[in-house]
Amino acid sequence: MTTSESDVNDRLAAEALIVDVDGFEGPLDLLLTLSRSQKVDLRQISVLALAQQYLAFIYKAQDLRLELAADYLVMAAWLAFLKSRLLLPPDPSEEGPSGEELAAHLAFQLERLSAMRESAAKLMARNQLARDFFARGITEDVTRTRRVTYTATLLDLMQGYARIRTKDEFRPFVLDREKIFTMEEALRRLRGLIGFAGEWTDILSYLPEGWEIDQMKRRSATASTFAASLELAKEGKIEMRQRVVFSPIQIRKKDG
Amino acid sequence: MSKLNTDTQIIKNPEESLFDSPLMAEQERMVEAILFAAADPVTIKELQGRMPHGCDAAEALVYLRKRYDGRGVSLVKIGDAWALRTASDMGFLMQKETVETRKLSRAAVETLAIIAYHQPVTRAEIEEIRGVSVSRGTVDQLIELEWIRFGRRRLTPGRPVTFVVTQDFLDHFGLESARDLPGLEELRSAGLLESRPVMWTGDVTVYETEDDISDASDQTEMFVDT
Amino acid sequence: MSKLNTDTQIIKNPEESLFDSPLMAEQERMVEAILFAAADPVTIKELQGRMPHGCDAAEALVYLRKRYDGRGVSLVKIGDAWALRTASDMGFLMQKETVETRKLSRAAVETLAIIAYHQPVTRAEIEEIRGVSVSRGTVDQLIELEWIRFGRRRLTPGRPVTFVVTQDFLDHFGLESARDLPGLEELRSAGLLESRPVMWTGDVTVYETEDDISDASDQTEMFVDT
Repeated sequence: MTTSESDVNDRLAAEALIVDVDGFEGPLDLLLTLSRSQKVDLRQISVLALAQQYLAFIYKAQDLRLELAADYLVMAAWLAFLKSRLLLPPDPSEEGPSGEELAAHLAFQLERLSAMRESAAKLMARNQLARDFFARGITEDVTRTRRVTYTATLLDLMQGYARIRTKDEFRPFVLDREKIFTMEEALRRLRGLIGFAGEWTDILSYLPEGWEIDQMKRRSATASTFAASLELAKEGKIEMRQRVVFSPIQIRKKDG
Repeated sequence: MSKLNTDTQIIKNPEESLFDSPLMAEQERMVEAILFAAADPVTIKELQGRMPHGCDAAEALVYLRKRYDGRGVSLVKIGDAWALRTASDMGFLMQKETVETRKLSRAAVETLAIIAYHQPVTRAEIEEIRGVSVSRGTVDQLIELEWIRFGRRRLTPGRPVTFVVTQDFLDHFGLESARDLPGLEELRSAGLLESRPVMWTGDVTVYETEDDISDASDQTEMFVDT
Repeated sequence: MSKLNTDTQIIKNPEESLFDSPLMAEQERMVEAILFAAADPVTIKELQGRMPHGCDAAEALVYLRKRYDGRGVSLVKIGDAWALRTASDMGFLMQKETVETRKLSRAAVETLAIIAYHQPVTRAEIEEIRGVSVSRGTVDQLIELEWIRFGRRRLTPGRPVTFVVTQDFLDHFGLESARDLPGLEELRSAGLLESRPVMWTGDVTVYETEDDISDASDQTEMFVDT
């Protein structure tokens, strides 16, 4: 093949291809298409010629002001680098794989992609269920022993998990406060009620309504009410007394 | 068992030669395939219409009926149409076919997912992650399905019981191990996650206490290759 | 059925006893009925579970397969399960039964082929082979079709999930196992199924760790001819 011939071929190929870069599935796909114009077994492909073709294509495409995706340009830069490696004598101080090794790998990638495409075509050409061969058409109507079982798919499971994990109102590590009667609440309640306590009264009678039934709630309310009564005693609003250890604690309003 | 031995019949019974003629044998195969795949019983007229020109569906049916005589499947006539049905004495084998499957509730799916991703996990932890309390029925249902079971107790105050997923769970969901469950990033890149702002990134499983770490190694053992 | 004859038959004719014993013939009928009724492939374990105690489903299948040899319906093996399917040369009769299947995109078809031939394979490997990133919808669609599923994680940094094909995939394409994929042998001997070191400039995947080497040999083992 003379230079002029290959130039013509290159141009024809490029012109045929510069229609829509989006028509290609990425640089490798484009390279594979270009390599077909060499009309040889992919194992004997000239990577150098291919690199030139690709660079020519990218050059033209830029001329035509086509928007070229970054990965096409990255490939172009890499192929230019490869080209220089293939053309220049190897530099022994250079590290990394040689130009030939890189070229061989590219050829391998192209061959593998091409092989996968052929395999995909072969696969789809096989006889397929519900198209070429068939499963039983009638589902057997048999004695119904109604045993209910529940099912879910992996997709359900993963989506369920994702739903929880991406929930906007997700609050990590927050204690459940439903059963907690805070000291602030106890204080407010005691302050409101103490005006009526002229006589000694058991502090347990100041627990909020309904909280004495649930054990958890009663404990919390007792503790906060006790703490609140200490606070009020400190403020001089009430007096407290306990006759014997463990006997009921009583409070009453302090006059003045 | 009256297993037809066709070869000997040819010799013994020349007038049945049609039975063995490739053409009629082919026709019989066609009728067999059509009846097998059909969603409803098929009339002779329909059969005839679908078979190549010159076929005799009625005759093919005679041979086919004979072929299925005494088999686990029989050729039956329903009105003026024909169908292949399992032999009536085989009904006792069909009970498993009638299990009614229902979709698992959202609460159960979420609880199951949390157990799978965080095992071994306590009920309190599940509730914390879901943000709502877990009903007794949900856990019972998952245990009954044999998808979860009790794991070892957590060595924390109250020694709460933990939950782990079972081998049945892995089988059902086609997983080799619970470690193969995809993480959030992978779910997103597979397009399985609605694109919403994520509040919580990073790895899903966080082992914080000594105890958890030892549990984690237990889990690894549990799913080790055999 | 005359089950009581079995013993005497065994004594009279030890060689043919199994074949002719009513018991095995009866087992064959049972397997036939179960497979016939089921739309999906049934494993030997499931068969065994549904048949009466003491039956040998595997052996019954051998006889049944012989019986369906050359019929309009054939007994096929899919992975470790069995199913009855219409003979594939009968497709021309079935236009009526054919359901319009969603056409897969080129990307989906290629991704499917890569997963089938290279399994277990990671997303990064698929992308490396195709030279483009795998789009959101592609994997999603293949999972939804139940043709691929998550395999076990690769023991490399990041522990990426892998994809493998399912039994539904094998069933759909009439394959007994992934070893029967068309052209697999040629591809392997041409070295096109190996993952070679990637020397791509800035690319992500590097196959150099011990783990990958052992994984690669696992895969080779998987497809070895037996």
